[in-house]
Amino acid sequence: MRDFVLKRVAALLLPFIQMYGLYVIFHGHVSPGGSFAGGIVVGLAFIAFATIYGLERGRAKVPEKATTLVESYGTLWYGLMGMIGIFKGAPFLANKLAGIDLGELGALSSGGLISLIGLGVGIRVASTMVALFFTMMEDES
Amino acid sequence: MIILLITLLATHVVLLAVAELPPYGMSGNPSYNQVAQRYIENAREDTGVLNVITAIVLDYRAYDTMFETIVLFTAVLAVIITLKTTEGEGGGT
Amino acid sequence: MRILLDKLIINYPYFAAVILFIIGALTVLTRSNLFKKLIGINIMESAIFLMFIAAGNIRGGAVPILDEANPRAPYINPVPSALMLTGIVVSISVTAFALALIIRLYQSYGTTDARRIAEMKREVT
Amino acid sequence: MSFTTVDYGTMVMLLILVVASLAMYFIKDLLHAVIVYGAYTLIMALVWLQMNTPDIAITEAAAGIAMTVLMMVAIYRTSRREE
Amino acid sequence: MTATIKANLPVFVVIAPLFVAFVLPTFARRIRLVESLVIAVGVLGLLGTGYLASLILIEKGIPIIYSMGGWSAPWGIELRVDSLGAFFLLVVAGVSLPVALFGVDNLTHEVGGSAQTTRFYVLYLLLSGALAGMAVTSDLFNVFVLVEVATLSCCGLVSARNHPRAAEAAFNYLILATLGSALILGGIGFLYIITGHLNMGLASQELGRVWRDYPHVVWMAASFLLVGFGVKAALFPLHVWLPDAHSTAPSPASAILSGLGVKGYMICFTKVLYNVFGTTLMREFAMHRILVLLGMIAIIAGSILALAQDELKRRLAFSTVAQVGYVFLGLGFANASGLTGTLFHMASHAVIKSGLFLAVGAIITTTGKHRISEMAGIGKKMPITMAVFTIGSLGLAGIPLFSGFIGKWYLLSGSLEAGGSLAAVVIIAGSVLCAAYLFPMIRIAYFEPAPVEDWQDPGVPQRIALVLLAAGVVILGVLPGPFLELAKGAALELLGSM
Repeated sequence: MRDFVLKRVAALLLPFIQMYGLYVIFHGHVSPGGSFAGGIVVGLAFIAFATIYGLERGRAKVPEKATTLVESYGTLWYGLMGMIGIFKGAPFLANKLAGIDLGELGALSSGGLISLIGLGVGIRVASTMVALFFTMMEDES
Repeated sequence: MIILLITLLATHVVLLAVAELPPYGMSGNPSYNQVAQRYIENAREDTGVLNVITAIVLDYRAYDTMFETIVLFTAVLAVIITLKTTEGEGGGT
Repeated sequence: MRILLDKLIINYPYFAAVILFIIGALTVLTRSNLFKKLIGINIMESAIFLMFIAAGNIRGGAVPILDEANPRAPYINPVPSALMLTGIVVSISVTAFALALIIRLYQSYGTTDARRIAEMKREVT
Repeated sequence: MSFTTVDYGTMVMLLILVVASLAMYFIKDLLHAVIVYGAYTLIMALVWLQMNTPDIAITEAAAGIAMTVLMMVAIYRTSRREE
Repeated sequence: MTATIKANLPVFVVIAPLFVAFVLPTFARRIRLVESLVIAVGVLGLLGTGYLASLILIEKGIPIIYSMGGWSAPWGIELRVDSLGAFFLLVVAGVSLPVALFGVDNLTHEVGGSAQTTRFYVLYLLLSGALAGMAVTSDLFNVFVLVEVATLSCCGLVSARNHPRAAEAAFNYLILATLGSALILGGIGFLYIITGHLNMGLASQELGRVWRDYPHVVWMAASFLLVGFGVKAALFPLHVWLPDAHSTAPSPASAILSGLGVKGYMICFTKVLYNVFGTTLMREFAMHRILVLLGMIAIIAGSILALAQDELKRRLAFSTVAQVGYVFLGLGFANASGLTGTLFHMASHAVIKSGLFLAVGAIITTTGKHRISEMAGIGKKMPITMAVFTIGSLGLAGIPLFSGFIGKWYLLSGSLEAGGSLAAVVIIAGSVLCAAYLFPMIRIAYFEPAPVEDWQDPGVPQRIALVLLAAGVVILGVLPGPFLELAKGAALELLGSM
């Protein structure tokens, strides 16, 4: 755990792993991958940080309150995106029918609600992984 | 021994069914019908994304994906409710 | 028998899926260690995923990411892939919950063996 | 039907999958079984790359690693590796 | 505004509990607020489902179709509120509200701590949302996802009690239920591969065209689905997880698991069986005979196993196994009165069994005893609780003027129509056995000398919940009117849609 090389290499690599995860989340609609895969990668980067640098420092990066909030409101975010359809007079979870601008094809912001929903799901999945890891590692009872 | 026999029997029965399925990898299979074709042809205009799978997951069948995130939410809550028990309470049973 | 084998060779991914499914079911039902049961469940689920994905594949087909510059002939069926994304998330949720229960059981009984846990329970009552 | 329609690469990978699942059935050491499970998910991801579904492949690779990590955490917490 | 709400009501009844579930963890410290939110969403759900059911009744069963995201049937997911859906929605809303009410003030003793109680309520709301979703969905894969949500939240509810046996029961439940879900997914996969549709109606049409080419595949799909749903709904040889899970869970959880959790899977199975395979295929592959046989075995075996138990909660759990047998028996008759009986029995069993479990839970928390032989004289100390227990037992045994009677009556006439006199004998024998395993408790509670301890009926919310459920039993038995109407309509729909 106290290996110097491991810590150095992790410090070099982890930002890139996280960047890769975010890339996968953001490009889910133009290339393979998607919010789930990207979210898991981002979460795994945090887990790797916590295993290498110790649980306390990992917990300091992601406090329990944050994961709980992202958990619940990330899931609610999905539902609220669906409610946009209802407010615009279209069915639940409508995208094009709700009159949302789909954007330029192939661009990063295309797809209307799809990229927004994907972003929410990605962050949520990352926090889920972190929450699962810490809940299992920490001694409570 | 009996378990092995039952397993072999079950395997054989399932294999009979599987052998009957439409041949693997052909484009004329019944599941490759107008639904799949419509997804491929219209995904661009309908949803504005290039990855058809993302279009299906997050637009055509977004309701499923909502429940999928709810499954994860449920799992996290179940994990927390299982592991974060308060001490000193033995339960009634 | 001969015809069956011929058909199975054509449908070899389904064949493999059945074998994996049976091995997974055997692992769940005959191994008494809780981790082994969990791994068996995961093997079973991935066998089902294999069946779905194989049903969607087309030999020589293209990945269903639209490319206007050079439209390559036939795209594979995207529906099973979309469904299995959900399936994978379900399996990871089940795994996480089962692991939490295993940790909890180990804290109470000091073992991860289903048979030994059953014995201990009988001794208590 | 002849063997010409068979994709040998996929077939070999499926064979490896079957062998890996049998190994997981028989291996006594839980940590080893979990490591084999990690390999199993990676091969599975390769199979899905062969079947033209990179989306599933990338998700399976990530999810498989996540599951392996969680299983290792659980084994670390329960600390008795022998079955 | 009201027009928007009316038009989107089929979605709102599903997502309202889910939305409340997402915000609950934020208020974990203020348990009062959590409880009132849960009750409020329960009342809203009851109003919404009541309105939907009245719409269906007035329109004489014309279903309300709701295309999710605006994509109609083959492309998107379609919600379909027909008589069956409205019926089950009403059952879910009607049972989950009193059960939630029972948990007020009481649950912290069983689960421990306000944070744990909040999580319990979140899982509870997720379960009721998933069950409501099962009632209205008409998409095969959506069924699988909802089943998965329901399974995970059921297991979470079981493991909420801080007791090692609860964890063990939850683990067994989880493993077997996941095995079941894998089988369900396999069955859905077979159906998808040969039909290419996930919508139930379209898959059924396509299946009617192609089934001759794939007889083994249809057979395999049906058996996968039967075993999968059978494991989840605790059909007799596959029930092994149920007694432990239902007897170790906290009382509101046992009530909702036995009352509603098991029923959701049965509704899904009914939908898949009748809306996808249809009666022609069922007869072609002799599925109805297998269902009748399994149902008869389950009734007799479940009742005899229940007789052998001394622990009250375990006895009730085995009684659920027997009552599940009635449902599968009625599904196998495949005629209008049999199906009406099945559906009505499902509803009445949901109300009765949750009432019984709640009454037993109240007794156990007050007295700390859980064996029948130790409960002498409780009837004099806890009059309301035991009165509810008595009404529930009479209803379950099928005494006229209580709800169980009507369901069993229709099942009997269905069995005679289907020409199975053996099934009729089994139904009556099941009733007698049911009386044999529930009435001793009543005798001990009322006619044995009371102990000196100072036991009392539980608090006001618990009393209201118990009285509501008992009133439900009596109302369903005396004035079944609209419920019976809906059940009959649902039976005709299921038979008509090939």
